[in-house]
Amino acid sequence: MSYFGDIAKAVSTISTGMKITFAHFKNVGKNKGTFTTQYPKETLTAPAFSRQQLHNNIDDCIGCKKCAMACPVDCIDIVTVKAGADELSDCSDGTKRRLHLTVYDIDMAKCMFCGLCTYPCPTHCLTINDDHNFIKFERSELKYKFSAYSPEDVVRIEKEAAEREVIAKAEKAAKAKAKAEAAAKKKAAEVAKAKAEAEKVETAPEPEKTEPKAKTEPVAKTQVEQVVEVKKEEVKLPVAEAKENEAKAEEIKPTEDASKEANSDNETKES
Amino acid sequence: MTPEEIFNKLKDKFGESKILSVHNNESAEVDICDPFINIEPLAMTEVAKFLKNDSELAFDQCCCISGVDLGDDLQAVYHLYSFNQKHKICLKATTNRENPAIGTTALTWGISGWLERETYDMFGIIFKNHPDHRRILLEEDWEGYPLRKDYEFPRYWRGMEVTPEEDYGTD
Amino acid sequence: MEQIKTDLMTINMGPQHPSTHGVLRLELKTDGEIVDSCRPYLGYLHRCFEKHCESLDYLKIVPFTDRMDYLAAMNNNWAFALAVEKMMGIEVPEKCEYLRVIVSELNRIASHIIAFGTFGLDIGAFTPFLLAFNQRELIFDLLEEASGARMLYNYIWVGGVARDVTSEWLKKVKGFCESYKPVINEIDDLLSYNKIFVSRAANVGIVPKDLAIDYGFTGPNLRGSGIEFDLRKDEPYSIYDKFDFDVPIGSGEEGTLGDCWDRYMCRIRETRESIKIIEQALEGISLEGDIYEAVPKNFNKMPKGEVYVRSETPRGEMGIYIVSEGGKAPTPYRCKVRSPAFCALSILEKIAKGVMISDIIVILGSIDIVLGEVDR
Amino acid sequence: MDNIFLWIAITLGAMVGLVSVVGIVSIYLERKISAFMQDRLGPMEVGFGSLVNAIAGKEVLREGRIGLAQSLADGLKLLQKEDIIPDGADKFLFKLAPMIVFAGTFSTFAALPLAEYFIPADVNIGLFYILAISSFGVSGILMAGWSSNNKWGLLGSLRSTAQMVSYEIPVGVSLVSIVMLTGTLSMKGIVVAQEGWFWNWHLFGAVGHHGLIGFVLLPMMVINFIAYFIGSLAETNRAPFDIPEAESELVAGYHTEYTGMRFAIFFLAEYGAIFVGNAIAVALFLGGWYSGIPAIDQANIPGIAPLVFILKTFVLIFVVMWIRWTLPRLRVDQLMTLCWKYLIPFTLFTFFSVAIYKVFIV
Repeated sequence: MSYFGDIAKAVSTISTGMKITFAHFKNVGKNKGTFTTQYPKETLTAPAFSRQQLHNNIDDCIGCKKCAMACPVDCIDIVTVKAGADELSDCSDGTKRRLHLTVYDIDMAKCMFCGLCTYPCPTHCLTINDDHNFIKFERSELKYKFSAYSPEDVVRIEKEAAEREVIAKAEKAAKAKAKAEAAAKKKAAEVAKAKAEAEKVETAPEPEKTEPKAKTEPVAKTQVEQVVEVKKEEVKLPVAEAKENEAKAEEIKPTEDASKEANSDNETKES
Repeated sequence: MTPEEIFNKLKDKFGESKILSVHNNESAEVDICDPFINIEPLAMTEVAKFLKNDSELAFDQCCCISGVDLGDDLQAVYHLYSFNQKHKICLKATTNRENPAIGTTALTWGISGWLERETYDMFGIIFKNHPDHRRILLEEDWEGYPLRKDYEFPRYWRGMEVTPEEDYGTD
Repeated sequence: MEQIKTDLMTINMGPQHPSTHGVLRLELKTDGEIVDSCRPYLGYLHRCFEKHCESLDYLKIVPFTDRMDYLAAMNNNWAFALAVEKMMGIEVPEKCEYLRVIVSELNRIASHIIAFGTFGLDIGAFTPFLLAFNQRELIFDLLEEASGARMLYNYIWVGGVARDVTSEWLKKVKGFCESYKPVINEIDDLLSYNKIFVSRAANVGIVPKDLAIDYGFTGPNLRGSGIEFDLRKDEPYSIYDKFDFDVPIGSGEEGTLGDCWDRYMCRIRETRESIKIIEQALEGISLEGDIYEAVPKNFNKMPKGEVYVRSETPRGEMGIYIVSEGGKAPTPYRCKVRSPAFCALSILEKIAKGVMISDIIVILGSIDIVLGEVDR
Repeated sequence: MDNIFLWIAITLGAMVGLVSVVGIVSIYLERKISAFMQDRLGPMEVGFGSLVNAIAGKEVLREGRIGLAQSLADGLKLLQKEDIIPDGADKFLFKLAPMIVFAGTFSTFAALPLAEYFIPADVNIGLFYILAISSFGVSGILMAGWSSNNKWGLLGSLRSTAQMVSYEIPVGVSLVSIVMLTGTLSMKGIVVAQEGWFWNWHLFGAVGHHGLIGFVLLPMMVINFIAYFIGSLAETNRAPFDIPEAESELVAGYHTEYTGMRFAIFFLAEYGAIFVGNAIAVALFLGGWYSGIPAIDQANIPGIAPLVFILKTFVLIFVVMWIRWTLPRLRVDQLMTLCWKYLIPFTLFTFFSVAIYKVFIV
């Protein structure tokens, strides 16, 4: 009869269940009796590679920005400035460092702890470690700044870099000028030859000549832009602008000459 | 059944105006592709009914309906599976962007109701004769269809800032 | 006698309700305790996964797939990796395949533990839930040791896995398999066959075979309705064809075929099968070889085309539909996820008519939804 | 006159103390027992020393505590919490409800026979009084659910009402058997009838009344006891009959909207009711304050009688908690099925058996 059968079944299944809970009740305190970890007294040990917090060993970082590119949520912010020769020591694995890291910020508030940034790191300086105690009261405090430089250092480094840049540009420009002049002379000779033969030359010589201009100018600009963006300090700006003007002034001269010559070439061609 | 057989069967039943073409792996313009059949969008309802009820085809489950924004057109991609015959097929219905309309399959497969609602929600494809044609994931008064390629994220919604100022207009 | 006018009461269940398994809102119209209609409202956890995908490259999408079904992140990773691998024609090293099987089956157990644990909790049995959770904790310890994270692993990459494991880890997995078996028997005794539990779960929320297929049931839900269909068996991907395991199906032994108890029991039995698979995989695996061998350096060689790949996650068939524009764009043009919980939830409207409020909770618990995956 | 007021004051004070102590101890036990059954440790941080230190602003030591003061600390915490009254609530009833529920429990303590010399009010209809007053609390629950203007609350209170009204019947009928045997409604009288060895307890039949032939009633009394125990579980809304506050269905049932001290009062009343329910079982079936061994009872050790009584009650309370942390919850209709189709027929059967025994056998 299902009526009494139901009762029997209920009694038996319920008593089975109660036996099990009582067994657990008895086992408390015995080995493996409880799963509780009493947190402040005992702590669990996470594996060493547990993904909790990003850490960058800034002395080994070469500023390649591979980590920033690998990050799905763009939480790594890197600004680099070119360093002079032998200004920086090598990494611990012997890789040459050529860039000053003026900004290396990781916003842990944005971080999704995927660890993807640590894999492409060529010097293994960016690691994700098991340090999980980084509770903060403000979201802004979760922005970890790894750069080893103080703001003053950054100003100095940028200034030096800009100076070097100017020198390098000047050298480059001089080289380019020399090259351009040589080429122009050659071309002029050729043109003269061609004129003499009274034929129009199809290939225009401009690309070769304007190449140095196209290359140098954007670099200089972006450098200045970065300075303006990153620093946003009123004091810094005039210096940078002055540098920019200087750079331009020096730069314009040779290119003007070159373009003049090119123009004259064109004119001559057209005429 | 192979996609060709299904295609031929459908073409015999509905004619060329409704069953447009069949594509296979050998298709030239793509490297990898599951075979699929192009269907005239408004014929979807009857084609679906036939696909389910025909004993040889017996596509009893609609696995997935995905919308795709093709630029000029909007497309709904149906992946069907038959537990009975253990075969599957992919259908595509392409409709124009200005007035997107596809015949519903919600009356044929129960699950289509929600999948089509999701497609409507994200792409704005109208499914004709859908019994419960509402948005599903977004709020009912949300403007625009987010998965369209030309969707612009709103700055505010109901007075709440939904896109931070620095991100607005950049994406 | 004057006619007494009665009206239906509208109750808002959720989004903050203990038993909606996340932020799901159900609008119930009830006549006392009897539910007249139930209308789910979704989207409270919508995080634009599909839109994100369109601007992320394939490797970066993997951590986002973790966040869809956060209870079975490994299986999600794998589903996505399978789709991209199929597109790029990547052959995954055998060692990686074994590792993937082990970690995703472990995660399947963890996910089923939540499923049947919270199902018991919904019915009011607190203890089995916590006893099961202890095992989940052990699984998480193992997975943390393998991947470095406890829930959102980002472990199964396209073409390989993220970290290598040691032979000690394999031993620990073996130990876990041993310790898990008595626990599941204990839960069977404590909960599964308990008279009260059976009377609550059996004959409730019956989904017959045809309705289950029609409403897109997959995975344990579908098998609970008595259909023997498992993608691991019927469309074996990866190396699942190497393993010997059963596909448990519902039989209606305590009530009607396809009721909540059958779906629950399917999950319990499936964990046993997962243990079997893990044990076989532990025997088959060899730790030689490079795991990064097949991981693509970049996705510039992504072919143009589209692919729909389905794989068996704990909640059922997860389909990934990827449309790629080809070489120059290393991001998917369109990435759609067919989420099993979303499809399974759609049946609620249909079967919630005429049941009691308590049964709504039971039905919801038995189809095992994860709102992170429903809304994506 | 002075004496009477003093007596009333002492009695009330003792009762308030008893209710609070019982509540606090039961809550602590509940936490520990549930934790141990689930392989946890339960409260481990708050001890009495640390509570005192924390209040005095001294350093709080962490060693050697097992959380003894946890319920006290929780009570202090609840006292400080904001008292929220929902906008649409019926404020008067909302405030009144917890008091009525508490009063319903509190008043029943008056007739509890803790010892022969310690019954606050030994009325000759003691049992009747307890049953009547303890069901008085249901009106408070109904008030709480209705006045908080919350549909979950309303559903919870309606469930609770239906449940309590139904379960009054098996509880009442099962107790009537005892009353028939002893011929008195006085709690003291019923307990005194079970004096002597433990087989004189009503659980084992009517040996105390009629000698060996009383063993005939053993199965009847066991059924009565179980029926009463199940009924009292349901009356106090305990699992597996906690459907009025089923947290997974109704959020928290009738006290969904209650916060702070009002919630604490509900909580305390619930545990008080559990104590009373089990105390009745002890008094009627398990020999009350008698330890079951005459030598101990006759030794006249001061305080042994109430101790025995409370100890027995807490053993039953342990079983209540044990059941709670093992079993799932019933559904509303199943709860009614259990009452009307199982408990009531069984208790009626025992009722008639005892009546037949009383009329024809003895």
